[in-house]
Amino acid sequence: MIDEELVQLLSPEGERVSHPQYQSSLNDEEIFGLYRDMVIVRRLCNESTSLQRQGQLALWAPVQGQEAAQIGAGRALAPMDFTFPSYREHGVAWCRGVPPEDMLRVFRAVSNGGWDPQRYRHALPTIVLGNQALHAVGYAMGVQRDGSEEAVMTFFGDGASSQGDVLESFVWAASFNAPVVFFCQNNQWGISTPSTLQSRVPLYRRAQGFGFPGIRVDGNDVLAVYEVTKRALENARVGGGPTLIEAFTYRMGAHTTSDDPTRYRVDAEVEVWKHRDPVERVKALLVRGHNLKAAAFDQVAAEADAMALKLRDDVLAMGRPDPITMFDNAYAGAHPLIEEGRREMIELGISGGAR
Amino acid sequence: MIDEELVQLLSPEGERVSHPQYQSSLNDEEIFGLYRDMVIVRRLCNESTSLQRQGQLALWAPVQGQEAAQIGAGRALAPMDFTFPSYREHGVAWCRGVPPEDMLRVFRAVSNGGWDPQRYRHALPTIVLGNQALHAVGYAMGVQRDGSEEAVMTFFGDGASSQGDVLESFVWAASFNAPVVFFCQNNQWGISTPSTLQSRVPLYRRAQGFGFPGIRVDGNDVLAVYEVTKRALENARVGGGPTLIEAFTYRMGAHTTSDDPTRYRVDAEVEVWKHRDPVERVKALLVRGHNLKAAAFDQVAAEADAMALKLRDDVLAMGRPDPITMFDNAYAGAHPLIEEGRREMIELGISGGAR
Amino acid sequence: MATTSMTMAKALNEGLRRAMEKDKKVLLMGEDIGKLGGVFRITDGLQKDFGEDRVIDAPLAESAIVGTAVGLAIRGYRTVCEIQFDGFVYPAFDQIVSQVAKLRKRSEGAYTMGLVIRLPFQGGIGAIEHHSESPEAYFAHTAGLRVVSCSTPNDAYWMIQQSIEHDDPIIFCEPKSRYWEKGEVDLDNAPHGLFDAVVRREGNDVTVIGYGSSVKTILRAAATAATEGVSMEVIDARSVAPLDIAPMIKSLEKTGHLVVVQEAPHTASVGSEIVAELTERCFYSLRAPGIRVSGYHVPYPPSRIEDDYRPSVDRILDAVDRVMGFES
Amino acid sequence: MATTSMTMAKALNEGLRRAMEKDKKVLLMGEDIGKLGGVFRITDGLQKDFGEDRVIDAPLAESAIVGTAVGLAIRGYRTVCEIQFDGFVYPAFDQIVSQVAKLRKRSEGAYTMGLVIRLPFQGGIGAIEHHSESPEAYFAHTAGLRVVSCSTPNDAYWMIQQSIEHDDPIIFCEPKSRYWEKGEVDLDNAPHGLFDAVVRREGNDVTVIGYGSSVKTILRAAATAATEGVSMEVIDARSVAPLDIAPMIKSLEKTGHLVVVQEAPHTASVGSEIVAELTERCFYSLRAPGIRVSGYHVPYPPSRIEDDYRPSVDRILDAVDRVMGFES
Ligand SMILES: Cc1ncc(C[n+]2csc(CCOP(=O)(O)OP(=O)(O)O)c2C)c(N)n1
Ligand SMILES: Cc1ncc(C[n+]2csc(CCOP(=O)(O)OP(=O)(O)O)c2C)c(N)n1
Ligand SMILES: [Mg+2]
Ligand SMILES: [Mg+2]
Repeated sequence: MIDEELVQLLSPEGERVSHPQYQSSLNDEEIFGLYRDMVIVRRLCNESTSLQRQGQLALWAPVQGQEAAQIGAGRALAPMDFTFPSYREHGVAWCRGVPPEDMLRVFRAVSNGGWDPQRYRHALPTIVLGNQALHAVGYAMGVQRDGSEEAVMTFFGDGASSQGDVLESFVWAASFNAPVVFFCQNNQWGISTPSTLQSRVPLYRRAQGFGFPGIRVDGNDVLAVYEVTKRALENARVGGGPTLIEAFTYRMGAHTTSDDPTRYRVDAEVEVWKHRDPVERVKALLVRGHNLKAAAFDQVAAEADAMALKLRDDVLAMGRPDPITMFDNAYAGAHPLIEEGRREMIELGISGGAR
Repeated sequence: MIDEELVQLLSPEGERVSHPQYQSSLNDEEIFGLYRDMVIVRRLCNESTSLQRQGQLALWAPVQGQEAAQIGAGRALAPMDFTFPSYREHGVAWCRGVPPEDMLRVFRAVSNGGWDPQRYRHALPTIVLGNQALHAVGYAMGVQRDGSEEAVMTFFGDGASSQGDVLESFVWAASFNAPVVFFCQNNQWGISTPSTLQSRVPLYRRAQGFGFPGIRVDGNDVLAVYEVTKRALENARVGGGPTLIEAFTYRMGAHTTSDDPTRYRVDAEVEVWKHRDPVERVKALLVRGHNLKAAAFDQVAAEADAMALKLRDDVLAMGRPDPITMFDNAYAGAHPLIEEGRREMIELGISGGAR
Repeated sequence: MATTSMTMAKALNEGLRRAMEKDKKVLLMGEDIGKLGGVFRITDGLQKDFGEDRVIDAPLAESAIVGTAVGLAIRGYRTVCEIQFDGFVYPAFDQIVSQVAKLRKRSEGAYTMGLVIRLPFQGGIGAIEHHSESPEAYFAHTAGLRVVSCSTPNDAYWMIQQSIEHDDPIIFCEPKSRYWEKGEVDLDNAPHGLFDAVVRREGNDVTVIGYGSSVKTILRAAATAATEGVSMEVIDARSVAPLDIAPMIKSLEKTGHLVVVQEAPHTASVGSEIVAELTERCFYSLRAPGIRVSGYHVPYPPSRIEDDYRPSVDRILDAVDRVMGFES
Repeated sequence: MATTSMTMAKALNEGLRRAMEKDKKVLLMGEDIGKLGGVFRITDGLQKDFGEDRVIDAPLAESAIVGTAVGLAIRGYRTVCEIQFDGFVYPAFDQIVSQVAKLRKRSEGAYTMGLVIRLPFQGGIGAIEHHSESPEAYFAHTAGLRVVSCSTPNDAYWMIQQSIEHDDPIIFCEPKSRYWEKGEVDLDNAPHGLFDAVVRREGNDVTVIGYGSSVKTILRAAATAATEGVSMEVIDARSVAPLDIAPMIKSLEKTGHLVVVQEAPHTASVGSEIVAELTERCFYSLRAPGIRVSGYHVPYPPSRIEDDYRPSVDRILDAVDRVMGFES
């Protein structure tokens, strides 16, 4: 156990752990499903990292180490729920059905968004730390006004927890008892900044001072994350108000492919966390506890490979957008400067004017 | 007792109340001194309100009802401490030695400041809610770097407690263990907004979630406010870090002279709080407990009257500033647009160019 | 055309009421806008009639007011945010610039950022600091936003409704010093499109352009100028961004002289934009350079001397003289 | 004059180091500026040498970075705040506009707001959204602030030191796309005053003004133009606000033609200001209206197409052609 306050249902060795308030509700098939998601997302991440190294992406924000947090949270959602991610929630996006290639449009620098957020009920990546937390609360206020039993979940990191927007969103969520779940992935680092600089007490406790519950879950334990999130979402849907979940996890890789973590953290720390790997943990459970055969794992690996192959093809096929598309959708209504810009671009021969 | 969590040393009836952690350290003379301060500040406030009614001030923000909170806090300060007020801390300004007429310059609309903040170690009024809390933390970080045993105190209201800047200042104060005391006067209202909209749990509890202590004190009990503040300041000076003090009090008057509280609150509430009047409470103690004679009270009243008379004279003597002074101190260095503005004003005959 | 006389404050109140009646998705949100009706009473009575769910008293945090309005927009609501005073919009600046302005583009049209940010702006009410600012240039500069300003009760009544109906986010600047002045309001027909500039007074010698509270000041200057034989054409820009440039060009082609009036300081301002743009488009019509009459480049002064900071009739007339006398 | 070749990033690093050596009251504060040395390594090694008390790794909150720097200024410190990227300055906008810009005036000089806000700005590095913005107009418009930008390593080295020494708050805009380009740095003598505009290339036909990363682009355009027989005079504004207008006037009196280049969108921009101001001051010297070459009025596009958003050599040459051909 990392911490006494931590909800954990599966030990790093893949053994079930009992907890007074939570127990896993998932059957073998469902657990295998979570494993499959995690393997695919890890593969997606690795493929993206190599695409970046090969110059095919401008940047990549790896999710490795955080698969359990994201898949546990993502799979706890109901279809009608709505999610507001930051920029690293590829696992959540996967659960929401966002096609992998769409997740990479931002990183290939061909789009500032990448998918239709209304279709997947998954908002676009938010890069400005914390902005999305207020959007989630506002959306949740809309849900309340519609009298609908939906929950809203927003994701942010330990670093973003220091931003005024996140803190104001706590005030508002409490005041309006909004059906929102704040999912903070404490991956121990905000680029080079240790999470202890953002808070000298466990982050989940911050919620209580705002008048709603906070809970810390082992973010590398997909079973625990799933149950904790599911209960918080259900509670939100029936008028129980907000919850802050702190998923205690670790960013195994660099902050992004532009980052060099050797400058600020020691290998020993990474080694410790390797032993808590979220994917290996479920695999151990499935092997030992559920007697799952190697073939099943091979099949998932094959599926992940196929996804990666397709992803690579899709990304390579993403060409440079026609520059004139920068004018599309900047405004809903007619705008003289948009017209002027389009005209200039055509006159300069930068674009043929296709839209 | 208003609340079990409240530190109180003096009942609304002026009787001493015992408390497990706090007891009054003040002798009779000192208590009488606090009484005197409160009477003078109340008089200052009333005189300002009538000056405003008579068209001599553009606006006034009454402090009535909050005298104990402000005098208790103000007198707990050591001379070398530094304070960062919002716009209603006339009582604190009084304790810091700011001349009453200087407090009124802003309200007579002849200045945006009014006094030399470095001289009185009392910053200028901050109107943008919450901005000052960060200044206080920054200043406190400076104190740390100077290796000095000084404390910094900042004042804000229940309303301002929802602003990102105040909340970020909590994060920072905790991270740097800054020698700062956050003094929140919860006067139950932020203009028309009840404090319950800002927090559904007692405000002082917010601190704990950020990793430092919060405490609620009866803000109408000057003895309790004094002791609680004094201890927090001492703690800060010796490296004990920040404290949030919530002074539970009441804004007896309007938000400002522009406000009409009859639109949003009932008389009955005001009546309840009249019985908790901070000035009457100490007077009762002094009369009953300390056998103070009428003459002593009369002398304070006379002193207050004299202050008010002088204040009135001083305010009436404050003429319209020469418009060209708007260019003074806008920049430290030479600036072409400042020169140009001065020149234009002289050419237009708006100013003779005196500075 | 049946018209009714009312103040701009009342016209805004009626406009908001009508918008809320027409569309259930319209919400109001801001500080003290419920029981108090806002510090200027613009939302007076609306919470009583539409309920607390549609007229939302906000905790005191502007970034949250705008940030939650963004979330509500994603959910399909149209929120009119009231910022209590111009000087308190800055805590929301990040949400406005990074999200409100950019989300439609980022989502390639999937999100409609149909929200209005009401900003009582400009000075002239004898207030203390931060209550008299003119921040319109910040928003005009920001791609993705539109900025409009009303100068009459009739415009106020119609423009607020048009803004709420419009699918782009709009910074709605209300000249607070004119809230209590009365004017005729036509309850049946909108006088102009939301983004139209309007000639408020025809003239031949010099074109003077302004918006918000400046319009009336310019008209007073025009009356005085007329007695001195100078014929001022007065244009109310109304749409601060984008500018409705055509009527301005037309006017300049006639007068050849340009003065722009604004309360904001002149550096990188809307006034700079009008001068630069019209110079580019009417270079050969201009008989003198366009001149800006602006607030000075200092923090807004204590209000006892604000009338010497804000463009006055005298300063406008002086600028008109300068621009007219330029050739000589 | 002993000079050393170094990149702009290194020059800034050395400039900061020298300022910290000279004055113990100089602090650095920002996100990831300690062990990491900042995402651009501008503060590389400084925490190691000056300690954690002087090179402060900040929790992730920009309003707090600037707000605490204000408190430190009141205490007598001079803090250089690093904002990680341009697009992340907006959470601090309120503190900058309401406090940093106004506190000296409010205190009538009792407070010295000697702080520098370093802003890696402009695009051209293939980044994702919010990492390529040009927010200088917001600050130029704000009375109480000064805005400067360096375009060479030598300027970077000196201007950062001059900014730290200066008693007014300064927004220090660093063209991040030029961080890794080398140039000669004179370690002994400052080449210019902090607020001086500088002629980077002399010419007779057209004056082209820019700042930051645009300067090099303009110089490239000038080289091309020269081969086509057009002689461009290139001015690096350096001080974005206030503008050093005298050398610009002098140049225009010679050339009669004006082009201004900036990456920000043109509405109410620094470019608008330069055009408006120079038109007013050089009306009879101008043979054509001044033209702005700017970013388009859209949110900064995905970086695969940013080179068609940012003013390119081609667009600058096109503008030069237009302005030169205006008379005909
Ligand atoms: C307002 C703002 N400031 C700075 C940044 C630059 N930045 C991007 S990610 C990051 C660290 C965030 O850490 P955390 O919130 O823990 O999320 P993680 O990257 O660990 O998932 C920073 C400082 C930003 N995106 N937005
Ligand atoms: C950022 C900002 N938003 C709005 C206002 C307008 N305003 C002035 S005082 C006030 C209420 C503040 O309430 P509280 O913090 O409880 O202080 P109190 O007035 O009760 O002393 C409001 C909304 C402001 N000054 N600053
Ligand atoms: Mg993190
Ligand atoms: Mg209050």
